Order: sequence, then structure tokens, then C-alpha cells
Amino acid sequence: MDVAVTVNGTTYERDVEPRKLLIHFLRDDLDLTGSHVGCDTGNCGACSVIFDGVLVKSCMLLAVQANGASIETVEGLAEDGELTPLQQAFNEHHALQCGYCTPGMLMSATALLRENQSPSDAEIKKALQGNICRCTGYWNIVEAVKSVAR
Amino acid sequence: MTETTLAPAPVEVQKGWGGQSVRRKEDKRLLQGEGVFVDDVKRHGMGYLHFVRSPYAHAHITRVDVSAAEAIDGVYGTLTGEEVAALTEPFFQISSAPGANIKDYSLAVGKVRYVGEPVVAVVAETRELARDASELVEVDYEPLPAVVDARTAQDSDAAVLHDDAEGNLMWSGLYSWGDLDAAFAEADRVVKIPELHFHRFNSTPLECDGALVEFNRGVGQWTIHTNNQFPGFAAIMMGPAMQVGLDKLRFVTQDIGGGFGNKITSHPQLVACCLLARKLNRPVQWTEWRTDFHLSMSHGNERWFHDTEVAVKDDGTLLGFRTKALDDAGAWLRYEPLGGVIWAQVTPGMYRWRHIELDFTQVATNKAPVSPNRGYSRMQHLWFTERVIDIVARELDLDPVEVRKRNYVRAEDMPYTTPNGCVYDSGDYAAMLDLALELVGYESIPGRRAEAKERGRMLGVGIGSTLDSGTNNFGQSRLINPELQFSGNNEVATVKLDIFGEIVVTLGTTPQGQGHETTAAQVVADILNCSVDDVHVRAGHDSYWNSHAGFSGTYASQFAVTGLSAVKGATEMLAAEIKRLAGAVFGGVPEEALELADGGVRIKESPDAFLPFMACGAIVNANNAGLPEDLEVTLNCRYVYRPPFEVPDVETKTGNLTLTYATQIHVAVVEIDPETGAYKIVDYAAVDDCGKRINPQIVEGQVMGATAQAIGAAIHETYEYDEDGNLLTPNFYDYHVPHALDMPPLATGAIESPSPFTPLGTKGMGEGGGAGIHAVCAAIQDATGQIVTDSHNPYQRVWRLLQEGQA
Amino acid sequence: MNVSGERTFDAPRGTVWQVLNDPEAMARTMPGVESFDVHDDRHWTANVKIPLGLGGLKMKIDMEKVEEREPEFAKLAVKGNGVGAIMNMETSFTLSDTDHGSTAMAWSAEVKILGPVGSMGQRVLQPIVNQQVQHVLTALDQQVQEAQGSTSG
Amino acid sequence: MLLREVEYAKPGSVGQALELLASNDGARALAGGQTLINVMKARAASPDMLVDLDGLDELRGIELAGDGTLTVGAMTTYSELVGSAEAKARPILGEVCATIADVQVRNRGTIGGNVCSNDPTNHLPPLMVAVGARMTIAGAGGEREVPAEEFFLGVYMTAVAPGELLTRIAIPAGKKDGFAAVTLGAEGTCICNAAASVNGSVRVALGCVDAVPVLLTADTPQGVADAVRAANITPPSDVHASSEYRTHLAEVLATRAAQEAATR
Repeated sequence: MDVAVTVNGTTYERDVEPRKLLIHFLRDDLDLTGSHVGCDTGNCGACSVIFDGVLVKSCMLLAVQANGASIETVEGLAEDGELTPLQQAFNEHHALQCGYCTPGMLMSATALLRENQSPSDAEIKKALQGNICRCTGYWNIVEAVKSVAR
Repeated sequence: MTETTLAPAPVEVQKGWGGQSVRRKEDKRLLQGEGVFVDDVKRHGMGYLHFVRSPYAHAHITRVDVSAAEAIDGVYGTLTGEEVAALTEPFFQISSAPGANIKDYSLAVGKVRYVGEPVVAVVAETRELARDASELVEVDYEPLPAVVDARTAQDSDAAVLHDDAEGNLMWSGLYSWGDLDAAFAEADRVVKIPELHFHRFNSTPLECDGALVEFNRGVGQWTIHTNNQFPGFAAIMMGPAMQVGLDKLRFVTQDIGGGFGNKITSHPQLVACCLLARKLNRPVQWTEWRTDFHLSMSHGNERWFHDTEVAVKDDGTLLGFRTKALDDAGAWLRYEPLGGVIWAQVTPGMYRWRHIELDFTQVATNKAPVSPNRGYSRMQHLWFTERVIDIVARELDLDPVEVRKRNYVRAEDMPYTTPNGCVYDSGDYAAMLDLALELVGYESIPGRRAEAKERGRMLGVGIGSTLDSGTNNFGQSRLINPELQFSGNNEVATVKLDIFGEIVVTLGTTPQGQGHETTAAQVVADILNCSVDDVHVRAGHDSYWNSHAGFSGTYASQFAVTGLSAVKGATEMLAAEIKRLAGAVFGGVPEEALELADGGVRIKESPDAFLPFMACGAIVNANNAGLPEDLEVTLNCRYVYRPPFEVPDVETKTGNLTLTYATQIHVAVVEIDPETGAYKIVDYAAVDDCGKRINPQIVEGQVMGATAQAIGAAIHETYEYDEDGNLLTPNFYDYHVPHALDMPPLATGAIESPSPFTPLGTKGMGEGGGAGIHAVCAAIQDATGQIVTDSHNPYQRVWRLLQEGQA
Repeated sequence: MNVSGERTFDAPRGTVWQVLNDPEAMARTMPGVESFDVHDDRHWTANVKIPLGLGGLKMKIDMEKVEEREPEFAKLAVKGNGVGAIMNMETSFTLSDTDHGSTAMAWSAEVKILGPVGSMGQRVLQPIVNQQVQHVLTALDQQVQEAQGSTSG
Repeated sequence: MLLREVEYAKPGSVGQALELLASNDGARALAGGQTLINVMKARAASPDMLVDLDGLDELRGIELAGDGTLTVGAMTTYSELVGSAEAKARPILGEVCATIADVQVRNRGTIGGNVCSNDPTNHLPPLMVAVGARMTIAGAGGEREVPAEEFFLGVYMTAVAPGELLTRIAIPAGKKDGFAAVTLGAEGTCICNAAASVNGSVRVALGCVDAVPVLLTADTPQGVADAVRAANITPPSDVHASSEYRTHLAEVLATRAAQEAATR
């Protein structure tokens, strides 16, 4: 099936099998390998993207469902290599180690901060519940998000 | 949420990089999704590999038919166990007999031995098609009874996994040090513990295993892009099996999505990829999905401790213990039975008892093979010693804090030689315990206990400790198999000054988040007296860099010792060469008169005589006419660090098995809902001592990560099998790993006891999670008053404990 | 997992026995049967699509009558092969007359489900198996009634 | 990952959706996909066709009638329920939905999908039964209404027959509700749960203990424990809980849910 999807402002037109998951489409067809796959049950959130303004896990959508949609991925956060305050905070607070969950984590935190510019610790943790990190124990991630909240 | 006794965010530092929380150089690419993980590597015309896996825990394979699968358009080809048996030798076995006799190949040959074992590999044009085709592969099985409980694996009526081993016993060895009889004679009390169980789980790195393998037909060489974290080990397993020289196996890694030991034993899958890349003459890509990983990759050692007897004095002085350790290896020995000796690095735990006997037995079962997992084999044994302390304290009605302090190896005893000849290099355990207790407000516990009781809750506090022994002496493998010709350890770094004066560092390690690029740059910058920003550390590992040795890799908490010592050695060589070069250029100025500063070398007395690094690089590489003939300078310095090890004594099973002993003491406070058994950790402290910290923030990150994994393992994470050998927790749906809402408040603390045995005073660290597993067990025991005998305590088990308490 | 129970049929034992041993009748009791082949009086094969709300689970099921003591006892070995799921079941039933002319059937089945479906779905297997068993028993009742009707009428 | 081949259709109306579902018995409705897509990844189920209900506005929305009845479109997401001012009329709805899975799943997952999948560990089946919800099912023959206690037929099976669609759920007015669960990790998958509603007598629905929610009634919250014992439930055992433990939890959680309901 033909789909036209806008990712980080660029529109891509591709012919995809209906069975192809959005995450495979992003990584394999569009070569946007920043979003990752960490599970096969929709638990880990490494594939989280912002889909028409809403945070979703791109492993639980079909690529064909994205026809006409506008998607934001980690590759779209920094502008010409200039890290966003959130990305800088992750660096300052050592909120990443292996960096595999980081793209999804950043998208979840970005979505949170758009809705709520001064979240509490509890709100931050709840907003990150759908993203698994095996390296950091989350404490530094929560600190990083808190540091850019107003 | 997390208070910390460490300096938080770093400030701009000019001099003395070591010891500073320098921000990580790795982060910029990772934060932008520009890291290169194995599944990101693509090649023209590559085929995707999908494994057909066994649905049976134990069965004969009576027929394999791949014709239907190969008939599909877009299927490139298949690989069967029969082909593998014809094309390769069985993998080399570390074990002595009977484990030595088993025949392990990269695919099941004739028989399957665990659910999820790869039986056939199918390669096709797309990932989806490869899986479609794998469903058309016909395999007939003749089911056999499954062995799922190590305790009955050696029964006469138990099915046998490996006929070549003539039974399910893989390896056994009796370790005995000191004078047990004397100890038990001297004892006021003998505390008996019939059975303790350390459960099966692993660290589930978020990225699973994978590879992209290319075969260069012209030179007969494979390039293996992978996330294997110990290429040196993979090479010595794969080379002999494939009957090729190691130089034919080029390993390339860049970013690795977590490893924790679980990515050491992917060599069977890598061999399958290599064979198919050659057979199909195209690049072969393999991605392991989460369920595949849970079913088949590197579970942590499940261990039972039986008939434990502890000799104690009434005042709580520990004299010694004897126990029988029964280790469940799963279906294959992929790194085992090294677990049968690795534990001995920490034989007495943190305590001064001198008389110890441990009868170690490892058996095969129809479960996924076990392999290293963060805290490998020491974690199980340290959990056991800590359990013994709390059970003894309960039996003698003594305070667990007092029993610990009475028996800890003391600061003044350091360096302390254990009954089996290991040397604890430094540390002050009592001081660490005091700090940890202070961080959870220990004196307030009685009040909080009463307050919780009023709310119908049970509050308990527990202590856990681990010794994160780092830098293996591989000579300990001879205690498993005297035939083995391994000993010592080594790591390599290469530091060069390039033609335009760029400082380039090449490591032999395969970091998975430990920040090697950053800490290596800190060490280099201090020696060359430049900024970390001027130091370029190559990302990842590549055999073609020739910057690795036999034991290269990232495992066994050793980078801070082996890796950074190699970096230090190479950088000092380079600094000396730069001075020799400058001395010659300046017309015979002696090295002592020169110093490195401001990105160059200059004469101390007349700083105007300055030669920038760029000039040094240019002169040697591109403008070297007229240099003195006898000037031996390459500005490309390769250094091999070799720790000071002796070969252990095989007869007495004694010797120094590891170089450094980082220490962790964790304290957990739990609150239990007695009606349901559900509980939560309401307070937590983790104190770490890993000697000199090059980058305190990175060290604290390791402490936090290990803590989170401990909490997950203690409460939720378990690889549970049913009686037929089906894995009941095959993915993150039933295998619950902690998420942000599961994390308790955490206070971290640190003290620094520099190691006298390492060039930088550092100790390897990062594997201290076991402390947390025990802290939770001990807290549950404290809250319920019931003896906790299992390392895994989900709500259901706590509820049962409480039932037993009432009965 | 083991499931067992008792059920009374309002028909003489002979009728019940006849239904239980008539492959055609049995076929009508199985959920989602798409095709059914009788190889001989001891061996049958069925292709079924077990209806689950999320989509049917396709299986090829081979049945063998491994033991029989007419007109009271029979034991069947059932092997089901589907993608991602393998079912092994041994089931038996014992018939006896009740005092008021009906027939009591004591039945039991040892069911094993292997493969990804067995692992993924282990939380729900037990209820699902119970569902299917109920389906079979109800259908069986119908078959017996029909047989009863045809014989008595 | 890696689904079997499947057709995809995106109908423009409920009518079209019903035609597609009726004309192909291998077709399944795709709501939020937060369960179905995962089952398809495991290839434990593989529909021939997915009929995507996303974008059918007829199936969306939350309306509050004069008599306090809430009508919720089947394709309403958990997040929409949590954020809805109207839904506050029956506070328990938003409270429970806010604890289902995680933000991403709540943003896609729908109330209709939750009840139609009827996984025994789901939150909403017992809640719908406890609050006496009425489910509207559309089919070729028009619409019919089924009370929640008759809606759930088995694991993954409901009164929605092949070729039919759940279109909306009506929830009567009320405030005195409670929900209690023991979960796998904080706000995780339910090991056992119970929903309760007090309206004169106490209605309690137990989750995770059988293929369908088990409905109990008692005169008072204190009487609930006895009602659970009287029900003689035999819950399934799995890796997280034995039948015995679940039986015990059901009693405790039913009582807690009832007490919460009674005290608001």
C-alpha cells in the first residue's frame, strides 16, 4: 500500500506491506535508526515517537496507519546539532549510559514537558513509566527532566 | 528524589581531570539517535536470518525438511544442524570430564535440550519473510522427559541431556580450607540451614543480541559487526570450531545497548551467521528479539545451597561454615563451569572466618544455558554468606549490625589474605555500614516500625553487602580444568599523535554504557597536560586496530584497572617519545629539561622554545628527513597492561584469583501489607567504595543501575519454568523489570580506599547489585520474623511466609 | 494441566457409547472444525480453527484411540500441531448406568500446550481450555439427544 | 515483531466497517491495537484482515445526559476518559483508566478494545460489570443493548458476534464506586482485581479469577468477604499467583473495593 508520512518535517512516500510495523518502517525503510526496539510486547518504549502530537509506541502501530500523519522522532529534536535543553540536561545529570532507551525516553519527556511545564517528581515518573531503562535506575533521568522543568 | 554525598553536575575543569565528573563524550551522538547499534548496520543485498526454535524442552529430532521454506520466492537459503555438524567442530569445552565430553554446536544436532533452542536458520529478503519461511520448516520431534529441577537431575530415573557425559553431572569439585573439625569443635553453637535458593534471572539489556556478518571470499575472512561484549572469548570459541585462524574473524562493535555479561556467549549464533554468509555469498543480518533472548540467552546461574552448617560462638563470632552448592547450568556449558570457581574470589564474603568447606556441583537441565550475568557467580555466593549472617543473628538473637561488625575484615587487616589465598586490597567495611545506616536514618527505625504498625503495615530493615571483585586471574580456570593453559589477564590501549597533532586513543574494550571514551580521555589529558576535548577516543572495538589482547573486552569489572592502566602506560610511552623527539629537534636537550603544556612540549627554563603537538606529529610522519638515525620515535604507542598475578595452586585450590575488591553495602527499608503480601521499598541507601574514582558521576551511575537491577531481581524478575520445561516468563509482559514508578527514594554514598595494587589506585566496579537483592531479603525477614530462604520474593511468597508464621 | 468432570446424559449407555465412538458425531462436537478425515476406526485427523476472540488458532489434530473396553471405557491420544502451538492431550472417559436409566460419564484430560502460545498465553490457558471443554460437552449432549431421537423415533 | 501477512482496510463509516467484518470471517476490528498488535507479533493470532476503526468519529466521544448517564464511544481512548470533564460524573472511570499500562498505551488504547479483548487481567471488564454498564452492539440487523454482566462470555470472547461491533457503552449515574488491585509492579498488570459499586446494596465484580468477571452482591461491605467465599471461585494458577493466593486476594480486594465505594 502507498503511504505518505511526514517525519521531522520531511514527507516520505513509500509502498509498504500492511503488516509492517511503524517502527520497522522508520528504521528499515526510512533509515531513521534513532528509535529502537527493546521488546516485542509493547512494554519497553524504546520505539516511542510523537504521532500527530501524541506520544505512542511505534511498535504497536502499522506503518499504513501513519498514512498522512506527522511524526516526530529523536532525530528531530536537536536543530543543526544544537542539543535541546532536555538533551543537555540528560548529559549534565548522567541520565544515560548505554543510550539505547534514551531516544524513547527523550520523546516521552518531551511530550510531558509540552503538556506540563512544571511536573512534580511523581508526574515525571508516571510520564516515564512506559519507558524501560536497564542502566540508570531512572533516578538521574528524573533529575534531568526536573532540571528543565519550570 | 536522590540525595547524594557526591558532588553533582560537573563544573568547567582545566587541570586534574582525573577525579572530576567530566561530562561524557559519548552522549552527544546517543542523545541525537546517532549512535550506531548493531541493528543499525546495513549492507547492500543483505539477507535477514530467523531461527526456527524448539518448542520442546527435550526431544529427539527425527526429521528436518526445509524444502517448503526454500521454495518460497525471496528465501535465500537455510542452515540445518546436520550441515553445522558437517561444517564445524563442536565448541571447545572449558570443563574437565564429564562436562568436557559434551558436543555443543551452533544449532541443535539430533536432539533439542531446551525450549527456544535454535534448530534451523532461515535467511530471506525481508525480516517478515524469513519468519514466514521458518514456519514452513518441518521438524519432527520425539519428546523426552524434561529435567527442570537441578535437585533431581542426578536421580537414577532422571532423563539424561548429554549421553556423551553419561549423566547430568557436568562438573564437581570440593573446596576445603582451614581446619573445619577444629572450628566446629571450638563452636558454642552450630547453626544449620537445610536449603537456600538463589533464583534464575539476568540483566535483560534493553538491546538484545545481533550481528551483521560479511564474508570476504577472496581472503576467506569474515567481518562480524556485532554487540558481543567479549570478542576475545568469542574468537577462541569460534576459530577452532570453524577451523580458521583468528585473523579470519574480524570483530567490529560500536555502541552496545547494555551487556551486563549477558552478551558474552552469542558465539553459537555468530557461527551460524558466518556459515550462512559464506554459503549464500551475501551479508547476513541477525536480530534477536526479546522473546528469543529470554528463551535462549545467558540466564544467570541458579544455585542451591544444601546442608549448610555454621560454626559460631555465642557472642556471634563466626568460625567457619560448610555447605553443598548445587548449580543449575541449563542445557549447555557456554561459559560454564567457570561459575564453579569464580565464586571463590569472595570465599569468606566480607568476614574473617578462616575455616570453610564448599562442595560444588554443577548439573545440566532442560533450561536455557546460563552464562555470566552482572555479579557473575560471586553474587550467588555473597548472597549466601549474607543470608548466613542474618540467619545466625536471628538464631542467636543478636543484632545483624553487631554480628557484621564483629566479623567484618577490618581496615587495619588490609591487605587481607583470605583462607584461599585471595588478597582483599583495601577498604573499611564498618565505616561503610555506618554511612549506609545513617543515610536511611537507622536510629529512627523503631519509631517508624511502630507508626507503620498503626497503619496495619509491617516495616523491616535489611543489610546487604557485596565484594565486586574485579580483574580476573584467568589462572583460576585451572582449578576447573588443570589442562587449561590460561593465566593472568591483560588489556591493550594504543595512543598516538597523528600527522596534524591529533591525539587518538584506541581501546581493546567493548563499552556498553560505562563511559570508556570519557574516562580514558581524562587519564590521557592528565598525562599529556591537555584538555579532554583534545583527546579523541575511538568508539567501540575493531580487531583491525590491533589494539586488543587475548582477554580484551568489557566484563568482570576491570576497565578501571586493566583498560585505564593500559591507557596510562601507552600515554606515558607517548609522552616520553614526544620529549625525546623535541629534545632532538631542540638540539640535544635532555628529557628532564622538557615539559608538556598547552598542547605541546617546551623547555622548562625557556618556555618560548615550544614545539606544538601538531609539529611533533608532522615531523615524525611527514617531515622526518634529518632526524637522528638512533631516534626511536613512532608517536604511535601500544601498551599491554598485565596485572601482577601468579598461577594459582591447583592442589590446594589457593591463589590470588582477582586483583581488586570494590565494596558495596546497601540498606533497604520495606513496608509490607500483611493482608496481601504486597510490599514496597520505602527507603534505600547504597554505599560504594571502589578506590580512586576517575569520574565519580559515572561511578554513581553504575551504583544506581546495579541497585535498580537488584530491586527488580529481588521482587519481580525470574525465569520460571513449568514441569515440562516451558519458560513462563518469556518476555517483558510476565518478566516485569522495574520502571520509574517502581523506584524507591535512593541515597548514595561513597568512600575511597585506593587500591595499593593498581597504577591509578582504582578498582573495577559496577557489579554490586547483589547487595540489594540480599538487603530486600533481610528486610522481609526483619519485618515478618520469618527466615527468608529464597533470593526471589514476589508478593505471593511473602504472603506464604506470613501464613507459615501464623501456622 | 488436568481437567476432569462428570456429566449425565439422558440416554442409555449404548447410545452414548455409539456417539462417542462415531467419528462423524465427534467431529460435530469439536470447536471450529474445518475438515475431518477418518483413516480407520482408531485414527482420525481434523483441521480446526479454534475460535478465540482475537483470531482463530489453526491446528491440525491427530487422534488415536489407544484403549477401549466397550461399552464403558475409552482412551484417546490427541496431538495438535499449529504454528506457535503444539497440543498434546490424553483423554479418557468411563460410562456407567445410573439408576434412573440415564448414563453417567466420568471424563478427564491431561492437556499440554507447548510453544510461544503456551508461554505467552499461560495466564489464560486454563480458562480457555475450560471454555473449549464446555463447548465439547454441550455439543456432545446435542449429539446424544439427536442419536436418541433417531433411535427412539 | 514481524506479523503474518494481513489485509488492511480503513472504512469511512460504521456501516462500511460492519460490511467488511461481515463479508470476511477472518476480519477483525482494529481499535487502539495495544493488545491485538502484540498478539499478532507473537503470531498467536493472525486475522486475515484488519478493519481499522481509527478515525470513525461516530465511535468517539463522551456524552453526559440529563439523568447523569454517561455514554462513551467505544473508540474513546483511556487518555480521553482521564482528561474528560464529563467523565468526572462517574469519577472511578478516569481514576482506573489512569492506572492502565502507561502514557503511550493510554494514548492509543480504547475502552472498547479493553472490554472486547476481555483479557482476564484487564481493568475495565470487572469495572463495567460493577457499575452496571450497558453495551451497545451494532450489526447488520441494527443495534442491540447488552448489560455488562451478560457481555463477557470467555477469554477474548464477548457478546460481540462475528460481523458485529461494539459502538458505545452507557454508564448510569453514580459516585459510590471503588477499585482495588494487586499488580505486577506499581500500576502494572493486575494479578487480581476487584471493582465495587454501592447503590443500596453492594455490587462487586472480581477480575483475574475466571474467564469472565465474577459478579457478587452483598447487603453491606462487611458482607462482601462472605459473598466471595460463598462464590466458591477456583481461579487459574499462573507464574504470578497460585489459585489459592488469588482466592485469598479476591476476598481482600473485594472488601477493600467495597469499603472504598461505601466511603465516598
